[in-house]
Amino acid sequence: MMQHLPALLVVVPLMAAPVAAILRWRRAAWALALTVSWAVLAMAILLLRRVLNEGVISYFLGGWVAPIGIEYRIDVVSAWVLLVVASIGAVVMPYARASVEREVEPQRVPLLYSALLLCLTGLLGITVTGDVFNLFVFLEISSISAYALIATGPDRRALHAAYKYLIMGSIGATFIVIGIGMMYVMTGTLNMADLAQRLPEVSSRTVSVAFAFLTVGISLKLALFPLHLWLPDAYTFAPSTVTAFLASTATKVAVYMLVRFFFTIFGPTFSLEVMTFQWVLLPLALIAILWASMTAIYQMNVKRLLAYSSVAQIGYMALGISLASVPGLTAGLLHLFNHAIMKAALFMSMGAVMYQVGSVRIEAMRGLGRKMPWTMAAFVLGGLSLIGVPATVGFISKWYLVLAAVEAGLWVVAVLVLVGSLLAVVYIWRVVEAAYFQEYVGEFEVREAPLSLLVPIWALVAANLYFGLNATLTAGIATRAAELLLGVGS
Amino acid sequence: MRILGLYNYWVFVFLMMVGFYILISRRNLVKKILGLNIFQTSVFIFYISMGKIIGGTAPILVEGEGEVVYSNPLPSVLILTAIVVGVSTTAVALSLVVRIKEAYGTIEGDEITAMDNEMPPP
Amino acid sequence: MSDQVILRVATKIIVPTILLYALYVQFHGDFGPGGGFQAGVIFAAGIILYSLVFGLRRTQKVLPSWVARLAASTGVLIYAGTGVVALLKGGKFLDYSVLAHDPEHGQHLGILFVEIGVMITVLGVMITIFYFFAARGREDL
Amino acid sequence: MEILVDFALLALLAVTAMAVVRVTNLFAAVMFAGIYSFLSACLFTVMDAVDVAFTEAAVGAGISTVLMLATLALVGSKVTTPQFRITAMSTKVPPRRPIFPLFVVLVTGGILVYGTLDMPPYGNPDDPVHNHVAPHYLEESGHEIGVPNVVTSVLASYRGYDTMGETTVVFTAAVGVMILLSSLRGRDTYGQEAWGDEKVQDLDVGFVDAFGEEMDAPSPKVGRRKKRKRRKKGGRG
Repeated sequence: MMQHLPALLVVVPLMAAPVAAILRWRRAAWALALTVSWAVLAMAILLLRRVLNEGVISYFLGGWVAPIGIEYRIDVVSAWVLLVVASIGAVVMPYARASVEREVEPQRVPLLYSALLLCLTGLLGITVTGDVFNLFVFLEISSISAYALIATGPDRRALHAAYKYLIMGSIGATFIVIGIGMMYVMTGTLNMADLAQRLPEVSSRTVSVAFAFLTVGISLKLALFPLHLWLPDAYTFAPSTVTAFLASTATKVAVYMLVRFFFTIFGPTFSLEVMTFQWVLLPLALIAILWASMTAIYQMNVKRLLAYSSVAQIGYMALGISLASVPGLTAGLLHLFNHAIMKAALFMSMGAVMYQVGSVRIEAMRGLGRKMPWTMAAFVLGGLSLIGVPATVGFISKWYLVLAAVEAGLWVVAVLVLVGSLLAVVYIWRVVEAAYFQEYVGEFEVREAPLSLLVPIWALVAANLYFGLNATLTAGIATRAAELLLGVGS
Repeated sequence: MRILGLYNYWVFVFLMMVGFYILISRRNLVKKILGLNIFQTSVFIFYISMGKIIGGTAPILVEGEGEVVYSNPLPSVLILTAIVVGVSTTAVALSLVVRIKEAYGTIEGDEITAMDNEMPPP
Repeated sequence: MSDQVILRVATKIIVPTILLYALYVQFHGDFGPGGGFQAGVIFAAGIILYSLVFGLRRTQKVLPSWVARLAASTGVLIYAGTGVVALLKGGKFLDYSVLAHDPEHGQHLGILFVEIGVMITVLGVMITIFYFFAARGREDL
Repeated sequence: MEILVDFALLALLAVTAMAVVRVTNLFAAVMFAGIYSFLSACLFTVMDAVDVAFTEAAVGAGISTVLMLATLALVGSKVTTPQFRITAMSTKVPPRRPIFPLFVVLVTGGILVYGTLDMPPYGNPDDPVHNHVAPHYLEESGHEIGVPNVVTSVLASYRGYDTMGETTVVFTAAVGVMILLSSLRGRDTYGQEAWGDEKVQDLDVGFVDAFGEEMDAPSPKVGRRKKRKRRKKGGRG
């Protein structure tokens, strides 16, 4: 069975989704989703171990050898992203039950789990596939389910947010299809490895245009500044569980796609020297960091604040990629993991506040430091990580990023990264100030969130601290992945 | 001949531009979806154009005849998938429009934005 | 529209033909254009036509909403299940060659199954979507 | 001859697409979009993609149009004129000048045209697309799969996994539509207080309740009938 893991990883949640959709009991649908998400995590860990020991795993679906059929191809980069997606899935699912019951109408709950599983399937499928068109198909599975998931939010603005996301997302997907078509028309193949071999021979205006379309399409999905317009609304109005899940997986997988196309398919030589994408990406990333962090400061809704912070954090990842050196890419890939666990912890603690208080506006945070000590402590630790305080994962990624910038001789960039951290201090402080230095003024008795919410949150916080203190494992894998992408080292 | 050879692709570009224009300039939510459909269909035309061989025939194997040129089956397969994806997106988008109409009473994008802005911030 | 005699009679003749044609498209897909997806859509179109003329309630007596919903799920499971069976029989996922004694026969069998899966899902999905849209408009506004 | 038909169809497509842009009535626009789909189906036939043509005719001109019309029946088909409109909030919305969208579209189109310049010409058998993977399908599928329609072989076997993904996408659409349209109608809420505990009880209908003997709406809603039934039972909330 071990040799079939790449396929099973995607097929198990895929088959669970239709079952969840016809289940009558909400609890049963949840239990199924939970079991599946843990099974997926186990498989992802096994795969990562195998990849680290044995190198690239290739799996020919249907038994048809690569360019003829579809190939699943897992290297260190994809195994790493797989781990991120799978672990977030595994932590969000136990959290989901209580939170979803509170925020989503009961008759939609089994369907919501089905959609969550489909979204997970899509994201996993994108990550393991070695075929560009297959990537598009799974991208659409994850996107369409994400549109529906966002629309389940309790406010009517969730509908408008989902619609806007749908339009932007479909434009992005169609651009990606155009890009794939242009690569195909020049090479006659859809397999990534095969494309990587054949593209340099046919380098031409068409290939450059394909590159441009793919970049724009993926940036739309990635919410890279200035194509991020759909993100704040979508994250604000979606149910807390959905926000936590999407914020820490969907954009990460989009980063993966970007890296995959830039470095594996087009190759560093073409991307860096012919298209010089780094000089487009670098300024955009910097603007994203500064502008989004400043916008976050003025938000009155903490979910929205965190959403803008996500745009800024995506900027950090893009910055790491744009440096296009081993330390830069390491920083980008490391931040991918680190940001996933800290943002999930932050959004989930806001979900816990939503559960008990019914609002996530800053005013609603007043005095919660004493009323919900565990939840707010988790928020503070997550916030410290976001700022990049030592002993948290945020510090590790910032450290690598600054190192990479200095190594590239870009002192300004290193300084701006630190400025971004200072801005993060300001917006996190606003919440902390309300929670710890103001009195609770509400009429209702507010209690600590139930354990089913707290345990997943604290699991993430623990991971935040553990990998902040002991980064050898994560940084080691990220470095290997970066070396693989740039074609240096092993 | 060079111009003729690219005619199909240029019409694809034109149709794509029309669809894309509807998509980003119109404020009516249903109209936007129509634009999306035209946009996507233009891409289908692009793919199918690249699979065609002049003088070829549909890729359904005929036995016993030696020299038959078949057009490329792969773009057809890809586009079959893309059509299905397109209609799925359309269905979800339309149900969103129905819900938006019920919740807001209008399907004009800018009116909805105005109403969003007048609501208490979340 | 159920008071229109011509419509009713015509529909009664046309709908079975459409359904039969859907099956033809399904099983002739190996030799000519067609296959599970097209067949599912045509089948669903037949049901939709019936419900336009005879009303939703009568249609749902023939094909209740939960059946359509179940079909949508079942089709996906049939498709993926075919892959899993292949996997259990020692091939790769979706490798039909191992389904029967000789590979070509196995391929035929596999294609048959997956096309049926596609058809069931598509007809289930299309009918479900139509029911939901129709029910939304019809109820007490 | 083929080329002439091709040219004519493409020209018609362009005209129809422009019509969709210009028409203000949504019903007319939907009809034009249907025609557009149908024309593209014809074009696909000319270009030897019969399966695609079949699907486009069934889906684009069929199901899509039906869904669009069903939506229009629910939302109305009038588009307010683009000039001065009074919105529901009675704020005047100035007509947005479409210069920016036009600019974006022109740039995108320009880049694409630039990209087509190096493309291999249309319909030439020496193009890379016809010489790399596709020949395997055409030459080998006869004995590897044994199905005359190569498109079916590729769809169901060589790239069968894509088709499984496609089936899943369709299923996802159903899940999406069910999630969206199984909600209460006209709910206009600002927070989670939208449904009290009692309502939750009422809503808690599973399969059998919702789709029981007397078929009603497919979406479990708080229908009048159901409330009456519950009252008869004495209610359990």
